[in-house]
Amino acid sequence: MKLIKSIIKPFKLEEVRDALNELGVQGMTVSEVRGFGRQKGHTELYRGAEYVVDLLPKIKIEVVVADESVSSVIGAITQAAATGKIGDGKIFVLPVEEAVRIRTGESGDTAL
Amino acid sequence: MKLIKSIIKPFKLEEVRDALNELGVQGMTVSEVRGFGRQKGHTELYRGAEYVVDLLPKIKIEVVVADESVSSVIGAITQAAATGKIGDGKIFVLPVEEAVRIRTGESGDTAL
Amino acid sequence: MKLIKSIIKPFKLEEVRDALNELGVQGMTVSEVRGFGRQKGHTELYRGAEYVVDLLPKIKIEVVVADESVSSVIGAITQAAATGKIGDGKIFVLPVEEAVRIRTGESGDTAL
Amino acid sequence: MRFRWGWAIPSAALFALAAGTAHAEEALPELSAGDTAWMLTSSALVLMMTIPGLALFYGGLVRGRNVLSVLMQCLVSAGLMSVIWVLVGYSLAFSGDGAYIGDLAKMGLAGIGPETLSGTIPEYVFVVFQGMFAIITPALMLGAFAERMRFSAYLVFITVWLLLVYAPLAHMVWGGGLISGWGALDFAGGLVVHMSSGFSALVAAIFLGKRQGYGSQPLPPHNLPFTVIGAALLWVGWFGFNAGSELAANGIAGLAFINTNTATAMALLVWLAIEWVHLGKPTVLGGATAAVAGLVAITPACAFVTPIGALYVGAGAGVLCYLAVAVLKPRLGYDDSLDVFGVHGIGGAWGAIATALFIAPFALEGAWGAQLLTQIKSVAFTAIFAPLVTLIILFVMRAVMGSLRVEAEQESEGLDLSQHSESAYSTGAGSTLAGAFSQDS
Amino acid sequence: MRFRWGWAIPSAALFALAAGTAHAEEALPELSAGDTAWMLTSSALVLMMTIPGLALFYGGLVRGRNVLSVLMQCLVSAGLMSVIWVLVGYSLAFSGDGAYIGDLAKMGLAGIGPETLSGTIPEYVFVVFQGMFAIITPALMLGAFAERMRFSAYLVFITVWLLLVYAPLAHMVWGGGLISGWGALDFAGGLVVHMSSGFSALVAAIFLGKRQGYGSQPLPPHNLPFTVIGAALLWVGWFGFNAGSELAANGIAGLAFINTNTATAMALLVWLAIEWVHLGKPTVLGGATAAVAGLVAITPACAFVTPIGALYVGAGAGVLCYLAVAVLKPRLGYDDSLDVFGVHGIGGAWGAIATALFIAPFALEGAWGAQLLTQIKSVAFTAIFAPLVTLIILFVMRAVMGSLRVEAEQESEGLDLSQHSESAYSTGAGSTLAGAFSQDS
Amino acid sequence: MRFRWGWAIPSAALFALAAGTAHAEEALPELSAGDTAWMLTSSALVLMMTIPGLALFYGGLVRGRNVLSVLMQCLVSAGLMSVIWVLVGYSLAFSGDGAYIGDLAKMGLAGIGPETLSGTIPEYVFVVFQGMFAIITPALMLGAFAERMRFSAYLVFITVWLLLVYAPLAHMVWGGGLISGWGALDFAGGLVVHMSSGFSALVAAIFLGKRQGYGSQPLPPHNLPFTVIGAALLWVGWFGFNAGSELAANGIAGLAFINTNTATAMALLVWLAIEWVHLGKPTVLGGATAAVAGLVAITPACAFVTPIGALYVGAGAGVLCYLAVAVLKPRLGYDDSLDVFGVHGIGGAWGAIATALFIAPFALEGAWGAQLLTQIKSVAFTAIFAPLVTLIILFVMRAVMGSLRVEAEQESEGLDLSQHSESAYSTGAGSTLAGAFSQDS
Ligand SMILES: Nc1ncnc2c1ncn2[C@@H]1O[C@H](COP(=O)(O)OP(=O)(O)O)[C@@H](O)[C@H]1O
Ligand SMILES: Nc1ncnc2c1ncn2[C@@H]1O[C@H](COP(=O)(O)OP(=O)(O)O)[C@@H](O)[C@H]1O
Ligand SMILES: Nc1ncnc2c1ncn2[C@@H]1O[C@H](COP(=O)(O)OP(=O)(O)O)[C@@H](O)[C@H]1O
Repeated sequence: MKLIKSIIKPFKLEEVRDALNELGVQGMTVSEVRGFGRQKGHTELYRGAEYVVDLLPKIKIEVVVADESVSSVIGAITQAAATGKIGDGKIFVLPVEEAVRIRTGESGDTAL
Repeated sequence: MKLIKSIIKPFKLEEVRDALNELGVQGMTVSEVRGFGRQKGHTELYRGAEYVVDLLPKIKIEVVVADESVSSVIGAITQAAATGKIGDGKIFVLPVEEAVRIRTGESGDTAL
Repeated sequence: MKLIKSIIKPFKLEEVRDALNELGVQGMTVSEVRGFGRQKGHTELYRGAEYVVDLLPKIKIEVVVADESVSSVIGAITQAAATGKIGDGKIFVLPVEEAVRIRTGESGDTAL
Repeated sequence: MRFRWGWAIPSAALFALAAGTAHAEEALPELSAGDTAWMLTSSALVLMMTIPGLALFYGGLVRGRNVLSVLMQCLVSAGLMSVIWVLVGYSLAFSGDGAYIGDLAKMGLAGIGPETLSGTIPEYVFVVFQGMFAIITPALMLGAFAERMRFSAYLVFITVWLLLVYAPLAHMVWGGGLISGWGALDFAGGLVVHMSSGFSALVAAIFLGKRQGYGSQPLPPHNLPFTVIGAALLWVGWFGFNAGSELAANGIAGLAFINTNTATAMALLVWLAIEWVHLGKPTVLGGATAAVAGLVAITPACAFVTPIGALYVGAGAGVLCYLAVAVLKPRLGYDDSLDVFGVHGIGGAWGAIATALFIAPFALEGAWGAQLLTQIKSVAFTAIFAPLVTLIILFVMRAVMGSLRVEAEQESEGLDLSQHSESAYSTGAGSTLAGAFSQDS
Repeated sequence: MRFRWGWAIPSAALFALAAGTAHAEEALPELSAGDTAWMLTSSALVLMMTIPGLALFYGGLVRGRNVLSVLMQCLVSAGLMSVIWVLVGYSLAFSGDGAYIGDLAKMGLAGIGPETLSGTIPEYVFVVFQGMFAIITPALMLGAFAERMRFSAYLVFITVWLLLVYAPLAHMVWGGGLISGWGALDFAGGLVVHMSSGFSALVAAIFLGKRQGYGSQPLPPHNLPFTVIGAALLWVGWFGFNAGSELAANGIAGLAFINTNTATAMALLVWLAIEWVHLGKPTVLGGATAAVAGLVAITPACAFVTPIGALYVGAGAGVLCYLAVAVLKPRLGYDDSLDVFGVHGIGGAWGAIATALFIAPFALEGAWGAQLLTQIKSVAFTAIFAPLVTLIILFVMRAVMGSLRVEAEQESEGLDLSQHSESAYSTGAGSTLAGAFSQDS
Repeated sequence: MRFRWGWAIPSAALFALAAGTAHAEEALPELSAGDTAWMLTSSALVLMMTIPGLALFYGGLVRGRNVLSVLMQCLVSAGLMSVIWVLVGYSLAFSGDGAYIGDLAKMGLAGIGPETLSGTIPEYVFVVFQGMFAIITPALMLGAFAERMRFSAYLVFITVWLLLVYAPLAHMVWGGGLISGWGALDFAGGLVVHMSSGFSALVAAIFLGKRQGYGSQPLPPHNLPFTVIGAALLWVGWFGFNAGSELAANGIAGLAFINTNTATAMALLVWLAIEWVHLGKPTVLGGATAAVAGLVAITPACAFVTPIGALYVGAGAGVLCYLAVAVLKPRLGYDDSLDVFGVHGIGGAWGAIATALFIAPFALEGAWGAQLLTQIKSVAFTAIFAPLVTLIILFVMRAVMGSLRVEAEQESEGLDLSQHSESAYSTGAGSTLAGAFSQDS
């Protein structure tokens, strides 16, 4: 099993979720994060002072899948989340040694 | 060392924490996330329109433990977090290569 | 590649970011978390009742780097985030099998 | 409200000359534009106390998943009580001369027109001013059973309670009934509004049982700034409540106004001092709670004491309500979620007794001791009457409608979703997690 | 506003004796401190309706990245309209006797001084009271095109609209022009304020096009408590709007006040009942919306019906505005973001007709049927005049300034950042992510 | 406040006939219900300016970990200043005829009863109206040293400051002392309220030193909607502050009211225009700040200029306060956290001078140039007196109590936790992280 951790632009969440659902991925966990990167931040004004905000809002999607699904999942996310502009984000793949479904205690791929 | 990443129902946080404390786990990191899964979302109403909210609030607990504690930690979380209803969540185990305590620079199991 | 996941005190974020930038790390992902640990919580008062809040606000920084940078990154974070007081936080190193830049589809170290 | 039997008449005479618009030689009062202006303003201020004042005060104190249910209960009290007041409530409270309750002669405001006066103001203005009291009083109670009552049960409860507890008490104290006959003084509602709601709320809280997790886990306020805004708007609006109860813009209204401010200020200082000594820190929630306690306590007394007397009334409220909330409640173990009993019940009872304790010479008609006994008697009456009738109402309701409480799962999900299918907040700016819905219809 | 031609004169006479400060033997009215007190208060209340009332009502309903743009549009309406009103707006609406528009004789308030009266109040007070109406009316429209209009386009639009739609209508209805000549009744602005803004807003919403994602994804409110606070402050402030429109503190003001409260309460109950039956749950947003709908509908009628009549006016508003918002809008598919048309357009039209339907005997001058026809005629006129002129304004503006809408990327980034370089919230207490900036200058 | 020596008397005569309730043939003024109604309302409005107005304006601007400390400082000012005002403050300011300060004859409001008048209103009303000014003035200063002063130091500071700075200045300007003897005009407190607090605040900000991170890292507002609501409530409440200072509901009150609105509106437009040109975007925070600047500047002038004059006063405030806040402050490098000096100090000084610059013929008694010199003299006096005494107070306090500032660790933890053991928010709805406590007692 692998954990596929992707950082995407917030407004792409719906499309990525739909793409994953189509692949048969049944679960995922999402959180709000902020990212630094090559993408330039925006300027804010505050009584005459200017600030550059370079921590930008992003969405992190974590989904654990069986080994054989990794490449299709990466493909789906890449396609759904890309706009071609800087800041589209990253996908990282990490090894997962075990997964357990709390409700039933099942483990392994069937727990996903 | 392993990272045990669990997604649980929000109101189970206290019980899980207590269960881990009893095992002697001294630290953990918690965050608010939202989960998609088999659990059905709820409906919201907005001036006559109905929406299904299927991103449900969950709590993510990340705890890094020595290899020998993994199975007891999994057991404790499973027991404390289970309600038997869909949506109880998952536990994922990931390998950790190194841990460092920032304050002292200690590393390895003693850093936990 | 490795994922370096650090939990630090919130007001240290700026310094850690600057330290990483100096090492040439170009991107990182940050989120707000809460941590339990050895650090004692604070007391809150509510109409005569006292509560101990022991879930303390922390910042989680996730940065994926090439294998050869791991030790310098750990060093930089340790130095920038340390105050010497309990609660300075931890650094965990996890193996990453793949990284993809969504915008271009590039993978491996060049995707970082 | 200006106490209309007994004390009020000499005071009216006293100010008749000074009033400028009153003509001593005429038997019938004329409309005073000045008095009317103040009463229109006061009516608006008293509505502001409930929405948004009380709504925010209470709404900030509950958890984020129940805030809308609290706002809704305040809002719907304004809706439901207003309609009932016009249809029958006003008549039951202020028409006829029964000892316990009025009659139905003014149902639907029959017989009242734009030219009908009540003293020097249009009766419509009197009706709507009193209607605002009938909105806030039932809403005050919701703090006691917040985060767990079914919305439908709430609607039935406040409706029946208005008719069987509030209207009779208003009639007995202000409408010429029993308690006014005793000579009890209750200028703006220490008995009618605060004791009645505070004691009834205690019964309701116990009847409904504790919230899930009460005692074992803290149930912290989700937005204290809301609570402070609410307390501030209550303070501001209360000037309409208290000084408006003179039904005129004159020296007694001025006295009621300055006393309201002074007692509240003093209660706040005393409460903070106690917290500082007792807990080591003065808290904002303590300050906000103390302000409301001071406002409650001065309510019955505000036209009968001097500003120096008001300092004592306020100080007493600070001490007694603090004890009720921080010592008594944990000892007895009931879950009065937002301390309606500790603040309104205790504060109202203290205020009614303090009215006699600190009464100014110009307000005292008979013997001081007799007045004190009368006040105690009226406090005792209210402390029995209101909760007793409330208890009967609740038992009958449960027999008819089943449990008044939401189901356990609905409670842990939160009342906003389970009762109203809404969430108060979508997460902060820049976030889109809250927008991640799928549309259904 | 107190309808000054026709009905107003007998009513003034009716209350002359009761008013206390008026002297029947004198031809010229004198200043009444009581009336002035109420009008000063009412003016403050009407400003409070826009800021912070409407600002919060609308601000809570948009997404978090657009809340500041809504607050800004309300704030700047108070700035811009106030200045224009003093310079030319007041004169165009209330000076001279053209059929369609006034004249420029009172430009810059020429000829008015502290001693100049308008009835029993200083003319300055009348000017500023009316100025508060000129602030809220354009601001009402912003709900229709919220989350997508350029800020500069908004400024131009409300300026021109005030001069070409609002000032003429105010003159025609209240300034002695065309519609008042027909004998149409519009006490506080069903036509002038609500229909004019509601119908114009519909046109503007359609002209600007739908928001990104409208229809395909929900655009949920980011802070419903703000919306409820806003509705509450609108309710409270509306007493100044409606009862203030009598321009005096008398029995008609009292009637307007109680009717305002009663109709609003009834609209709220009816809307919740419909939601309960239709959707299974009564919602807080429904309650808040219904309150505003009730307030709108009673606006033209509040001095002409009895409180029982007000119940019908409110009930009708509950039914009709619910249908407009929950049934009509999705069917027709336009994106009136915050339902300005459904609430103000429909509510205002209903109120204007209901004025005749439920008119009280004491308010009816001629034949009932004739009054009804006059009301319908004035509704029809407004329903054509306001949107037509608005459409012309928008076409000309687009020809001159280019698109009135922000660019697609600015819209998805949010108007707060793109129009004002600001974010409403930095994330919760304890967080420092929001502090993680680097300072530039 | 209505300037009671010099100009006030002819104006009173001017309106005596128009007032309706005043009887020219009587030497002694009678109570006017209309004037009293307006002053009761005004008193409520001025309290609303501090709580919740100023509390929200400032509270939104600080970081989330300090918001409660700001709300608390506003709330406790209402508590502490009210009590001191009744005990000694009022007497020191308004009793006796010393040049610099009053006497103690009215300590504890001795000699005042419900029937005591002050002009045409009950003296109690005058006392409480003035008391509301004594609440807001010290609270205004907290913006300068927000996010770093110890709570106990704040309590001592505002208490001593009220007695040694505010009460003397109020006496000198309004109580018949030195500055009123010069013939200086300060209708509602440009000198007494705004310059005094603004200049004192600057001294206090410098004395306490900069906040951690000031200059090196931005300290962004945590909740701009709160700030906008606060500014809006300040705007609304300021009508009571300014028009209430006439102490009557008449044409001058009307003038003060419309001028207040007009100058504020103009300041807002001018500030936004400058930002647009200078920074490329108009900001909401700019608009809110400008509104307050306009309100400040018109305060001394509001009864002495025409509405056209008010446009100039407002425009000047927009320009000068913008320069002070956006150019002067960064140059000089002091950390006046929320710009109390830039807005109140500069705005108040400008308003006091502008009073003479734009004075209307009907308000000018002597020569224009002489009046201008008098205004400048009074501005200079205040600009020296207030900060000097403040500095002495702060030095003595530090000698007695030690550092007035919280410890470094407390500052980074936030004042809410360190001073009050509270957190403002528990994270958003649906979250339970905030509930993850363990109960201790
Ligand atoms: N090395 C990294 N480790 C963790 N997160 C990263 C890393 N690099 C980038 N990110 C995340 O990806 C987001 C997008 O990266 P950025 O460099 O701006 O654009 P792009 O992915 O198009 O090259 C960042 O905002 C950050 O959240
Ligand atoms: N494959 C997955 N990867 C990551 N998180 C998952 C995955 N599947 C489920 N989750 C998380 O677990 C939660 C519970 O899953 P769900 O399918 O609803 O119920 P259950 O765990 O009882 O089968 C989800 O809300 C989601 O946060
Ligand atoms: N075993 C662990 N797994 C995950 N996070 C941990 C673990 N131990 C500590 N942490 C995180 O590190 C933070 C600091 O730990 P703490 O024990 O308080 O201090 P220190 O790191 O100085 O020993 C905690 O608040 C928690 O967020």
